[in-house]
Amino acid sequence: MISKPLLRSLIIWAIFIIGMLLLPKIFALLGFSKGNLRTLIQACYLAIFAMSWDFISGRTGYISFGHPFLVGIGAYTTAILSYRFDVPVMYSIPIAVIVTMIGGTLFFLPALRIKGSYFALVTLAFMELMYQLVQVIRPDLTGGTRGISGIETLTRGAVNGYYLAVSLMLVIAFVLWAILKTRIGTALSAIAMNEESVKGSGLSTTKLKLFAFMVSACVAGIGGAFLAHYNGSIAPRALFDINFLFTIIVAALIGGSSTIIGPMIGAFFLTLLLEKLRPWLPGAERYFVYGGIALLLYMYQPKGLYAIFWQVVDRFRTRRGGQS
Amino acid sequence: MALLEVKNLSAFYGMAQSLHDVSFDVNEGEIVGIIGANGAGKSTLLDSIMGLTKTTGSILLDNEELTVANTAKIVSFGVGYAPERANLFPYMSVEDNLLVGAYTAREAIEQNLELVNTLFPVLKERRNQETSTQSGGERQMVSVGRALMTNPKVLLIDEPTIGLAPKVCNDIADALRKLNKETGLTILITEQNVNFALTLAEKLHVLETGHIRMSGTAEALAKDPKLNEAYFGH
Amino acid sequence: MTFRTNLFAGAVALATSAIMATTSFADTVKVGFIGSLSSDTGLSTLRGAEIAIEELNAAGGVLGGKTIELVSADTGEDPTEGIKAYEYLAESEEVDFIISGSIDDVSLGWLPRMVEYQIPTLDTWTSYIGIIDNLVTDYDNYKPYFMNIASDEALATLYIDFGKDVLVDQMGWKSVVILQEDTAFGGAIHGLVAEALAPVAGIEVVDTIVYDVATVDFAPIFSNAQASGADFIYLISSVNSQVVSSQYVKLQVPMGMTGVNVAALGQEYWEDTGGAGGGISTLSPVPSVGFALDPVSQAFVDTYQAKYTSRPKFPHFNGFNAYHGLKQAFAAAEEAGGFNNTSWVDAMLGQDLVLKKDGEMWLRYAFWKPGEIEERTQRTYPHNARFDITAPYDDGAPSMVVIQWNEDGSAGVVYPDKFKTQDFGIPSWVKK
Amino acid sequence: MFQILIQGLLLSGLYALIAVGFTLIFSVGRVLNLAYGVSLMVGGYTFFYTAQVLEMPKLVGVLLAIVVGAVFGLLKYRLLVKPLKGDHVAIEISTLILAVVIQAGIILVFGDATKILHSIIDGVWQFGTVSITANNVAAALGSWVLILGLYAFIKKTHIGRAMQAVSMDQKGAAISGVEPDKVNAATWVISGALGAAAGVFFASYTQLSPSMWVAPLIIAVAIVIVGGIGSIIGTLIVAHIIGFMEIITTTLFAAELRGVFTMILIIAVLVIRPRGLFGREEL
Repeated sequence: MISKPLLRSLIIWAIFIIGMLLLPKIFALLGFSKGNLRTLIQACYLAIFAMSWDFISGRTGYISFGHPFLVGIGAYTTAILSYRFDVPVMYSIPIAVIVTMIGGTLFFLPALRIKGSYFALVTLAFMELMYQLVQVIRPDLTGGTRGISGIETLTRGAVNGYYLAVSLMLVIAFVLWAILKTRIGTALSAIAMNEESVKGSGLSTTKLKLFAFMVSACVAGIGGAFLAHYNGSIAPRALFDINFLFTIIVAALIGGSSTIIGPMIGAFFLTLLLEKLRPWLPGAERYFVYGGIALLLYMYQPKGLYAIFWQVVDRFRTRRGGQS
Repeated sequence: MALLEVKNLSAFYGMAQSLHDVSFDVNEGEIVGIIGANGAGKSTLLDSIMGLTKTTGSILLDNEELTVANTAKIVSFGVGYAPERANLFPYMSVEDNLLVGAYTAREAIEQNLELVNTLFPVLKERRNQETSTQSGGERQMVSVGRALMTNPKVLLIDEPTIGLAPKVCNDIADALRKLNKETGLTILITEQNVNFALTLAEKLHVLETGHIRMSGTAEALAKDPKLNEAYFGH
Repeated sequence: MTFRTNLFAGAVALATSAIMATTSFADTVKVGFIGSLSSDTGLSTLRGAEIAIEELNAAGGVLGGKTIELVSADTGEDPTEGIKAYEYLAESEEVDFIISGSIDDVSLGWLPRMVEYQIPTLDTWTSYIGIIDNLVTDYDNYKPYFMNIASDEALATLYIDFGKDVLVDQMGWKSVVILQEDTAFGGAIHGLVAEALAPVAGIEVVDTIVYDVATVDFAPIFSNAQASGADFIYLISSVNSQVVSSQYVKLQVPMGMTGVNVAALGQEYWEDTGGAGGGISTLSPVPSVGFALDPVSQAFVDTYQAKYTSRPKFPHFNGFNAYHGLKQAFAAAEEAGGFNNTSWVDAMLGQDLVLKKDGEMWLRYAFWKPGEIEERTQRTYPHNARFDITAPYDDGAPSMVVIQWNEDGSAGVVYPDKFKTQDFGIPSWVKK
Repeated sequence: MFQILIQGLLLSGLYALIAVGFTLIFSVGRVLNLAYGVSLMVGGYTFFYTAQVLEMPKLVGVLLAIVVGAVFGLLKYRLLVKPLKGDHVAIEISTLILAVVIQAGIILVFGDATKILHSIIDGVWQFGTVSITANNVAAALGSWVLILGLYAFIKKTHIGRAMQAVSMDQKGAAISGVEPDKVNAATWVISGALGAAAGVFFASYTQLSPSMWVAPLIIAVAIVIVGGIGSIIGTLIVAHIIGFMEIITTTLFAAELRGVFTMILIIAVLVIRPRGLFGREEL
């Protein structure tokens, strides 16, 4: 028997999924150009990374400043395998995801002992290390500073690319949501609140954290690998970069951390904001305004757009309630 | 004349109320004791006077309202505080700990330092030692000393004897008595150790789950059967 | 309340703009610019294109009276932003032709998009041979791509000659220590120098020091270079080149130094280094700093300087490439009847702009055809700028020239002889 | 050997100065100021603008840079840190966003071209294969003076002791009459000023560019992680460990591995001894 709130969630999910899948049709009806879909594709990938980040940092409170490290491992592994060694994509992507999960375990080791700001710093060090190593070690494989271009693409055209990206995003979102509906989800949130109390309740926090890191790494790896095959090119500056890190974290936070929908809202908001500023502010002003808006929004409401949305809804509801 | 007046004080931690309409006065030159069991609200009461909790009601020092000021201001008005856990600065020397206490009373440093050194001669010997390496009794002395360095009109001391050997307790009691007698400093002290409180304080208030249940002079309360029942009976 | 109102207004504005963006007018031709809108190199390309477009429009338009409209998309020199910028130009703006002032990894980032959209694209800045290699291996997919600057490979050949004629014969230098940045560019140039310059010119490579591009302090590196006992330093630097060159000057390293130094390519180099850049010499694409100009290019510079007062006050080489290249692209379009067919590629390959100075051939803008083998390097350079490196430089422009900054802030061409305005020298603090 | 010694000392002095302002905030306020690198950038660009564009005396440039750095520190505290009320994660994230915003702002104002600063002090000496510039000697000496000055300030003044007090026990500080808010503000001001001074020196070593905030932030992070929170002396020692490690790697092994060792050191220290080599959590 499905409980009532669960049923309601499922219905919202269904509407959301159908809406996202119909978007190209709606765009076509409204006469929007395909360029808008391209923007949405980038937003979908960003949403995947933001969800991955949020699964560690938003849930367990272990702030990761090295997420590009995980995304980069996924992207580089599949790119090197398919471009340099002609491994078919159907093998190279799963291998990339597994390698990323191994990378996630590496990430996990310091988390056994350190917390808070220290953890954030060590993950930042991981990213920096990777940035330097990729350029130095075996540039014949990684392409050095220039990266690799001409990676096999999975789809052609904006519409196909959109369906692939949005399906990927929705499946990941749904799976993460389902995981969090179980007992594990509750325990994960408890880690963020008070790790000691979770220990006291007899659950293994080490196992729980490892699980969260593996899931997060898996999602980052999937996103990174598919993005490499969508963009067709990778470069260290595009992946192991503090600006990329900034975008991922801000997407999750601006949307609404420790929710599933929040990182998606944030990713779409940020990507569309940056892209729609282009015609008016073509140059560096764009990043200035974009960053400024992100900062103000975050200062104004650290819980994100999702919380603002509910505030507005609640205000509307109470006002209506008051009148009737 | 009342130096410190607490009127209808209630304190809150989040949603929970931990003090209920507490009122009492402390006159100039008196030692007043607050006794109560663990969790009765003694520390909360002193924290509240220092502006460290959310409160309603009124606290007057020399007719100056304290509840509108922040902790640092309250200190500069003349309330010195030696909290239960001492809250010392563990990696600073004894002397530096004392000097931090003089942050708002820089003009009186030498005189107050002299006072602390005569009250607790051991601190003078150990002035370069980090407090993290000191014994509990010495830490308690540094805590009281630091409060004295703020040049207080009234000194609040929270359970100075907790976890200390009887000999050290006596030393501290002697020092406080001497302090009160020689400088006329007003002291408000909380205690779980009723005997200790009875030997030190002139007036006592009994705190139970955030309410004042009994008040009176030490002599009167020492004879009170209810107090005897609560603290000495079984 | 106001917050929501603003949000709504914003949404309306966005929607309107999205609809507007799709409405293009039939009597215009759209040119897209992709590159950094805040770097000197990016702006050089953009402004070169702007001037060419103004001139074409003023002369009555193109393709039967259509006006050219320029749309620009900033990459911020970020590869991911470059991909988005290319998508924006291709799908939101639906441009007919793209001119690029991108750096290597940004161009490599959007190249798969060019392959997908097949929009004729002209690169004016990146000189990465790996991009030309794409045309060699996958011509059909990459053929809308042109690069009108000689690629890395070409510069080595010029450098071998420079080494023989100047470094060995004139300066009497016999041994070199190579200072190479740890990048793909550094590695590639190092290979060329070690395998070509050294054996052909007879210079012994005593040591190679590879350094990390984020290096803060070059003192120990220069000490090692001095300790190697070599006659001079060969520097290969494309990232943060200002740092290594200014430290060479500030430390007054007592050895001659030449090489590839990307920072020293623009006129702003002197201002940006605050004068800490005298004595630095580098290979430069043409027209370089200190390069005497032919009348056509000079006219372009005059227009440029009348029109723009902000940085860069003098166009970088890629500004010239954009100006001449855009005109060639439209000439090809006139010939082919538009941009969107293979005949444009053929027509573009047929473009051959010869610029003369004092009756002599001075610069040449033309492209290598697929399959055409360059004699000296024995390889093909499809759609890459045609350069001439066979003596005595009489049927084309040089691939590059060598320039040197003097300690008084002036700069001149030191090699090859035909374009030379001054002699190669060593800084005053270096003992002969 | 002489070469390693002298070059190591010069570079380490600079690194120590870079790290010390960052340590200060981390120790007193317990937050990571990810916009710390921006303080250096702001200082560097202020010096560049006054000394090199307006051609005012260099000393004026240095002083103005320090003032602007201090004001920038105060603004960061009042506008970002204080409203976020000690939420560490929020402060870390918002300082990161701020850094990216200011990077864009610098590009807007100065363009993204790299700029080289004049030597603050001219002059160069040659000893065999070792060149030493007066500028770098001044930078190293300046670092020492500033660090020792800071050390004396923290140990010997009321406000300095109050900063230590806040870092060790907030409640203890408050009941001693110290207003943590004012002390925190002072810490941000001092950190901003130190950062700006370090920025002038750092930029005179290397370059000015809109992305220059990342490298010193990484250096500061490395030194603070390896050294551990709170110890100015520890910061000084680790700055020398990292500085000398870089010089030794560059001179004796392979120059391209310069940064790699530092990152490996960070990760190793954090995994083996999370408190850092000298850390005790307090200033």
